[in-house]
Amino acid sequence: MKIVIFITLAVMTVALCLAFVRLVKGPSLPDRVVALELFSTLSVGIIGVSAIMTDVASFLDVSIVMALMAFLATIGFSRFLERGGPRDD
Amino acid sequence: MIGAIWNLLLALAWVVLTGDFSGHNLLAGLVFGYLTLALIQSHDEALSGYAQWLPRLILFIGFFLKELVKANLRVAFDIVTPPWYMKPGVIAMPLKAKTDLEITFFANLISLTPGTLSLDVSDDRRVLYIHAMFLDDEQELRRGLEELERRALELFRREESV
Amino acid sequence: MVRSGTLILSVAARLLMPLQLLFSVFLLLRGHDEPGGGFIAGLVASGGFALYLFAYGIRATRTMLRVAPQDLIGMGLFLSVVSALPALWHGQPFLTAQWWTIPVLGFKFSTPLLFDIGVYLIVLGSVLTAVVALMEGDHDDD
Amino acid sequence: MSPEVALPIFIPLLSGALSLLFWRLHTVQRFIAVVGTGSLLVTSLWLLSSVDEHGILVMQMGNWEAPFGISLVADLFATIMVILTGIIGFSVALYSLATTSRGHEAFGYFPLMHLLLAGVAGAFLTGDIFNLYVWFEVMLVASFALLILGSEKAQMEGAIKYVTLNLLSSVIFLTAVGLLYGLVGTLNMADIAQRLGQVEDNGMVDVLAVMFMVAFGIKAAAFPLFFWLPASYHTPPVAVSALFAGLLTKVGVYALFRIFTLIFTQSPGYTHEILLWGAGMTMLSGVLGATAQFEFRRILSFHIVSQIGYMILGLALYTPLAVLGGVFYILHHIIVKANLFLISGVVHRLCGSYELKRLGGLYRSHPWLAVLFLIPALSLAGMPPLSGFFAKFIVIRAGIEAEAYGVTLIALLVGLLTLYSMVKIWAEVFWKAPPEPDEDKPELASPGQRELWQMYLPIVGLALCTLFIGLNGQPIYALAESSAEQLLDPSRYIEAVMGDATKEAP
Amino acid sequence: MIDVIKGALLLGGAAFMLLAAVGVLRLPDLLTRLHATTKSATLGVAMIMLAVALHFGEVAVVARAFGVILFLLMTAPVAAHTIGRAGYFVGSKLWSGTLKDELRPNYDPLTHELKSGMETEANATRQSKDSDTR
Amino acid sequence: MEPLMAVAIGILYAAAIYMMLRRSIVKLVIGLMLLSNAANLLIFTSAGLTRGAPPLVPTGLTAPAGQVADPLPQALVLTAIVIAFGVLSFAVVLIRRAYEIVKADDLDRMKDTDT
Amino acid sequence: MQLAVLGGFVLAAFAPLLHRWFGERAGLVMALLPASLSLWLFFQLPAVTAGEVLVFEYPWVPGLDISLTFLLDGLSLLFALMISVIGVFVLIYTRGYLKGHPDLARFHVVLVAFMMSMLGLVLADNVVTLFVFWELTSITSYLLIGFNHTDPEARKSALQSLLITAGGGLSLLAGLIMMALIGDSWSLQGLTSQGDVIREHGFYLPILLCVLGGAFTKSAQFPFHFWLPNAMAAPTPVSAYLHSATMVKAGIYLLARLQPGLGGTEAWMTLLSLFGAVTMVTGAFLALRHTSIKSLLAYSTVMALGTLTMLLGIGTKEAMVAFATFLLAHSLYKGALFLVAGILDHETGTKDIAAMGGLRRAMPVTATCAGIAALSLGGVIPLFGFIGKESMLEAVLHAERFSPFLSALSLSAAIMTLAAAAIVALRPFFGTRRETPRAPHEGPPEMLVGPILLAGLSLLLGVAPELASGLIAAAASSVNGEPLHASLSLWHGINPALMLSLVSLVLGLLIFRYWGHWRAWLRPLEPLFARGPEAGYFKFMDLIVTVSIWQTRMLQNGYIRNYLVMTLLVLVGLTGYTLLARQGLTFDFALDVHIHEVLVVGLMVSGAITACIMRLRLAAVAAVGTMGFCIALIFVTFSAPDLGITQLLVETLTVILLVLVLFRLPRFASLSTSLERVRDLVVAGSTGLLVTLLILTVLDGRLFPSISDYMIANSQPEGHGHNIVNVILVDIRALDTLGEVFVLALAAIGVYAMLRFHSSEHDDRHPPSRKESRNG
Ligand code: NA
Ligand code: NA
Repeated sequence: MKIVIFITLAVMTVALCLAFVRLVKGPSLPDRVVALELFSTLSVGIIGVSAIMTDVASFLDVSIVMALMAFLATIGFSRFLERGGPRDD
Repeated sequence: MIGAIWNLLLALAWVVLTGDFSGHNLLAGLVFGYLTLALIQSHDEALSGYAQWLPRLILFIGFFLKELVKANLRVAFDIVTPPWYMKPGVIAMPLKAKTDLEITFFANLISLTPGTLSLDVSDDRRVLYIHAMFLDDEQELRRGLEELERRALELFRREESV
Repeated sequence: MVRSGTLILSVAARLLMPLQLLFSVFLLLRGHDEPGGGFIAGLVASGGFALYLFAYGIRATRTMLRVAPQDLIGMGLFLSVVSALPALWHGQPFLTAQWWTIPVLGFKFSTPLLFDIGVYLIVLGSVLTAVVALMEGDHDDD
Repeated sequence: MSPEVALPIFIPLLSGALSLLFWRLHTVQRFIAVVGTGSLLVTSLWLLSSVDEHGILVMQMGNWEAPFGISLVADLFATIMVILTGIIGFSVALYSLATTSRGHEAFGYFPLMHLLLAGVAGAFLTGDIFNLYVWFEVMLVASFALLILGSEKAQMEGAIKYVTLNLLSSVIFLTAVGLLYGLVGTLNMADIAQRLGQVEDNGMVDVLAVMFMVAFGIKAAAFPLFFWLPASYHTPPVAVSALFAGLLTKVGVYALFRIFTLIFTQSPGYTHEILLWGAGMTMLSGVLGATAQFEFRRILSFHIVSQIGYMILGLALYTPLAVLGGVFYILHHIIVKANLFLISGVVHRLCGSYELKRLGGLYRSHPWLAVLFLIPALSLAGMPPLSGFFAKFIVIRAGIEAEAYGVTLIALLVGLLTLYSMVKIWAEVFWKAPPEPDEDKPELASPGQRELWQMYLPIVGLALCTLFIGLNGQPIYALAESSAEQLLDPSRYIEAVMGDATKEAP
Repeated sequence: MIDVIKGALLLGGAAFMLLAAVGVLRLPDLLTRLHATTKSATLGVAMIMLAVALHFGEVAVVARAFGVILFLLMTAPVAAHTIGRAGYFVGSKLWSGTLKDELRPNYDPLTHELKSGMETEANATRQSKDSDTR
Repeated sequence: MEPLMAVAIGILYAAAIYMMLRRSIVKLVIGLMLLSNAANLLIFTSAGLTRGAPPLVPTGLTAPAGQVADPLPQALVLTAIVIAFGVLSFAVVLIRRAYEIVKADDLDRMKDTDT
Repeated sequence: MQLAVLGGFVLAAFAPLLHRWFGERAGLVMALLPASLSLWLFFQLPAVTAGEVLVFEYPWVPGLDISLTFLLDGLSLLFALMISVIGVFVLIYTRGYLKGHPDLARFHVVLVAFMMSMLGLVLADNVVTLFVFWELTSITSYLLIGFNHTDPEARKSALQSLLITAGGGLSLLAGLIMMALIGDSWSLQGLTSQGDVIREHGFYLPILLCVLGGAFTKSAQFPFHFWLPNAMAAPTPVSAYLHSATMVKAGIYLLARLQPGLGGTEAWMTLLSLFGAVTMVTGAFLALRHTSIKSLLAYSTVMALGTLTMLLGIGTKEAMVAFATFLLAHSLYKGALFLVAGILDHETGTKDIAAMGGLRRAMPVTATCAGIAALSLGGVIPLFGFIGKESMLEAVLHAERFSPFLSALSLSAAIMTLAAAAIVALRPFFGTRRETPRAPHEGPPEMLVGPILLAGLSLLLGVAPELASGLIAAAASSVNGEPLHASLSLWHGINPALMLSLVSLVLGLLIFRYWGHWRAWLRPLEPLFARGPEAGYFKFMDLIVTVSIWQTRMLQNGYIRNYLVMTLLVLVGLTGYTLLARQGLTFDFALDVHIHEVLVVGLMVSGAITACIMRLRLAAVAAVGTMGFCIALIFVTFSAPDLGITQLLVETLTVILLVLVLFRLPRFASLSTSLERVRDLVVAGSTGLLVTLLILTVLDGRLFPSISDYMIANSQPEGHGHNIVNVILVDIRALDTLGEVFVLALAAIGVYAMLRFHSSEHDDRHPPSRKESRNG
């Protein structure tokens, strides 16, 4: 079981890295925002796995807050874009 | 009526969240639910069709999960194989859903279904613009979406079958 | 004039905001025993209001909120300072925790909780003050 | 349990909260401003009488015994500082009644003022190093907000520097606290001192000492870390300048005094030597900075820097007399410098400018203002028989006694240049004939009687303090002497805070 | 048995997440990338949360795990919608292989009006009334 | 793990300071953000890191069963995060207002108050 | 005694009130104080001449050994009498001179304060108190010299005199402190008795130099002499007072007072006699360059001060007597002359001697007074000035060292002084009548009282010197440190001194006769005078301003970057040096890492670096966001769920705020040069490296267990909470949290004020009331 969890974590952090690459590459702001959104979703999963690994249910609270709140960053970016904020991409 | 249902729902959500299924806690949930609803009551529009809500919901979830997995695999296949098989495009889909809630619910469902993504609703709320990944067979896609819409609307409407 | 939010966002906000507020109260009350507390709860609540702001604009949010965000700060500060004082009555140092059990509900009320509520209000008020003031600067919001 | 230990923090906190709660009711805010700062002053005097009677007073906040909870500690030095906070707070509150515009009031002037005082009092009274950080931040953010009130161009530019450099200082402070906790596992300053007392020759302790020195050096505006001060202090409303000038940098100096008499006393040959160099350079570069200025408040701002050098000099010499001199200097300087800023505000109210070349003629038209200026100005320059003379005399005497001739020479020279600056202001603002009226500038409405009284009252009060210290120096001297004794005998502080825990080794 | 299911759920979840990440990295334009994040990632998290629920098996934890899934299902499509729409309207380039675009002709970038293409007189008045009340 | 974190924190400090030394006010404020995060991590790390043992007392017990992570630095970091949040919000709005009023985002054009 | 002096200060403060009550006569009322003081002092004469020393003890700041003790011996009494007697005349005189002047009341405030400072100075026994009064005289004389404050020249002169005397004062302070510490006494009497200890101490020379720095500046010794003639910008009564009896004599008094303690050494004698002699000649020589009567008198004062210093330097008993005699004589005639000069100025409207002539008919009394006083100045028999000059010449001739040199200088000074005296006494009153700006007539009685009495005293004491010999002997005894006898007489028979006097009389008259030619000859030397010490003073002031401007440009240059670099370099330099020098780099590595942790940490760092190198603002914000999420993950991984939640919420809200703000801000510009980038990289990199090393060192060297074990154990039992972090936050360290939320609230107020203040000011309305805000 431990191995499975480690593999899971490793795979998920690799996914995190890939998302980060997209964030760096862009090319447009919305692309980066999508990458950021994915980043937060992946984090929710990673924390869930951490909870299993350490047998601490309290970590789930972090996941739950993240699931409920992290998308606000995306909403904020979207609002910026829609109102024609000065884009630099 | 609608307010009371929402209130109960929120109270239940409270109980679930706290993980404390005692009477006291339900009471607390009702109180807090009431408070939150009181906060937004001026913005609440009438909601309708909650009577046979639960069974339809269960059926719907089953249907939805099936679609979800099926379509996910198709997307997955395209992503992991080097060439692109997809034929994406933006289509306009006329809406049967009328209320804001219905439209939103349906639009989000579409977004959650692999292969389709709601972009926006026209200002007169008659058309939903959807980005689809696989437009090989547009008619089939539209039919599938209409089926989804029908089942979704059943959750909201009591008498009329859609 | 730009619309505040799309239809989908507006409806989602109407559903999500109460959930977030409820959740924030939940986080507030259980913070003493599990992760959470006044600050986290306040941030969640202000996130909820921020969502509502994005969806409906300032005027609607103000109407719903009923009090100016600045007043929330004032009330919160007042509560948190006042929560430090009951200890004086017992001749104990400031901020010494006092616990009372509310008879009917069996709910334990305490000055740390009062303090946490104050924190909650301050955080909510502060974030909202900032966000509202920033959005008002945009002028084209209703 | 003696509530007077915590009241100097809680009174302004409560005043601030109430003031914010009634933010739309100007009269109530003004009422709270006077009553709140007044009761702060009264409480601080109460605290003095208690400390005088019972020795160092300690309150374990939340009834958690030291070192686990946060202790508030009122030794004589802290008490003196709190009293000064009360004096300056009350004076500025009175003065603000006349000078604060409706706009400032509507945007939180009075709550900010109260909370600034709370932060300052908290920093003086806390016995916990992290809590000190928190009060620093309270004070700092309150000062940020006060600094930008009005949103003028100069305020913005000044504020960016002020904010950036102070945040850098906070981060250095925080870094040092984190490392210190990692090293000794405690945050209570008395406990830290006690634990470090058992450590033999640990280089890391010196490293942390130096880090704290830099962090507090920035707050205190010591050389070469003072840049934020001259960049910003002349930009806010003058009552705010006075509040800052009187109190803020002195909190940094206070912190230096506290940690370098309580915690980092292992290798004074190293740490205090650095302080000594810093003190000398601070005096010199501050006063030279002032010499190059021709704007009332800028001159005063640079002089804050140079005067900080004298205070640090007292600490750096680290003899009983020198530390006493440092305390005396702080005490004198807070009153005098705040008063000078208040006076500059009156001048501005009367003539509409802070630029020396656009001022003049006030000796003829406002002789009493001239007298009121001379008292703090000459005191700042160390002219007898005002408070500043004794302050300077003690420090210089301590310098000669400690055979630190170079820095004493600087101290003397800086005194002369300070006099030069003050006389420059005097000659330009008061003696010189008024300049030709500016065509573009609208005629100033002359201030009303009530307004003038509200401005003059605190100035007269502070000037009387200066005169009192000068003419009847013995009680203040005795106070400073006792507080220096306490500072140089940290075991008393440790015992007061830790109680029985002193004996058991951790 | 439970361990096997748990392991499968974990690995499956991780796989879907990796898929989402690969998709975001590989897919050619904004909208197609959105497809990957909204669905695959959500599904991945859902599977992991199911594993969590199985692992702990306590009511409180299971409720929270489902809470995560529910909240994600509620927020992910909204986020996808807003960013997709914003990206589309500010002119993110569509992939060259895109077949058709029925939205573009109905959108007025100056007024931000979005027509349905089926307006009548009656609809037009209704629409203006709606936007007033909003 | 701690040595790795030490290096990472060092890099964060360096990145933050590099940003603060730029001429653009926006970069300055981003630098401040990085800096405060770095400082928080430093406090968190220098007390030592513990995996998977949050400082919570299980229901029914009066103290945690085994070794748990040091709660005190966590409380300190929480306080520091909140303070940094407040201060940085202020700083963020300050740069915006400064830009509007001074009409430049170049820090080199904001030196009138000094000279 | 103390009461009288302190009361005098109070009286000064009440001068405006007196003016309200008594109007023009206020000055006369105030003159009652020095008059009664004079009387009182006069009655102390018998006791003091009998060798008694009256001490009036009074504590001030005992902790600092500062007392307000006054001491009345011969020297003090001589000075105190001069100060109060001449003070009476000056106050009376002022009434006429400044009649109707709007600032008369203020003038009286400062003048009386000055008078009292002088009295305090000469009476003080405590060195600190002496210094207090010393500085008070500097300040008050500053205010007096700048009395015509709208005149830039007056302000400049006042500043000059203040800076020089106060600068000397600081030097004096250092000297006095060192002396007191070595002599282990803060009383002048005590120090006098410790003379041998001080003289033998290694610090004797520094002390002497410091003290002389004070005394020479105050009493206008070469090369600091220039401030005194410039101080003529003051109203004439002030000049009379400053230059006859008081201010400038303070330095002389100090030297005389310290003679027993510091004097008698080679250094003392050499320095005093040489500087004194040079000053004497310089003063006399420069006096003849000027046609302004006040300047002329002022330079002759410089000459007199030089003489007095020289006499102190010579240090024989004879010299002491000569010192006291010359001092008294000078006060009498110089006081009278200045007052006369004031009358001339007041009645004719000019100060230029060349513009006056034949005034004796219009102002006979003035002319008589001027004549007597000037003859005394010139040292002509039978006036008291003659006795002073004779005894001075005697002393010089019998000096133990430099006698020929000093004699030559004294003779030439005497010659030129006589010429100056003749110019002052004869030029305006005799010869052809010249037109002056105002039609001249005799001065009012209140202006004549002073000159008449002072000139009369010069004459009286000249004829009957034994009247003064008691006082003079007492003063000379005080200076000497042990009693000596003095018998003054007009006629000592024909001796070398008398011969020299005669020579000086003849040559002096010659110079007077050809004064115009004399000035013409000296004209080519003007550039030399321009390059005198005064030019040095201005150069020095310019230098200070230049240095300060340079320093400001270097340090406070407005570039926040430079401030940051400087601050960081100080931090890294000090901390890094301390780390390397006092701790060294000793730590063990024990890497215990999981792959996903490494990746998350790596992503965090990459996020930060990406934020730095991104050229797009919002992309940088997004990168900061990823860093924040990674930090949240790290917090969770290392057992801090509360922190994780907080971090991600804060990160989310920060992103929202940033996005809202960036809406209004322009895109990043690339502004730095690559050289700057390298520099910044070095600064940033070294800071980062330092931080890493510090963490590693601390991790390796933990000294004590943490106090948090107690918190873990007690959070549930005592704090009733299962979340220990939360118990710490809201209970154990609730005060932190309390402060923290106030920070948040303050930031919000600040943000609100920043964003809204301008608009409300612009609209000139107050923020929305409760009702308005509810309606939006
Ligand atoms: Na493919
Ligand atoms: Na908490």
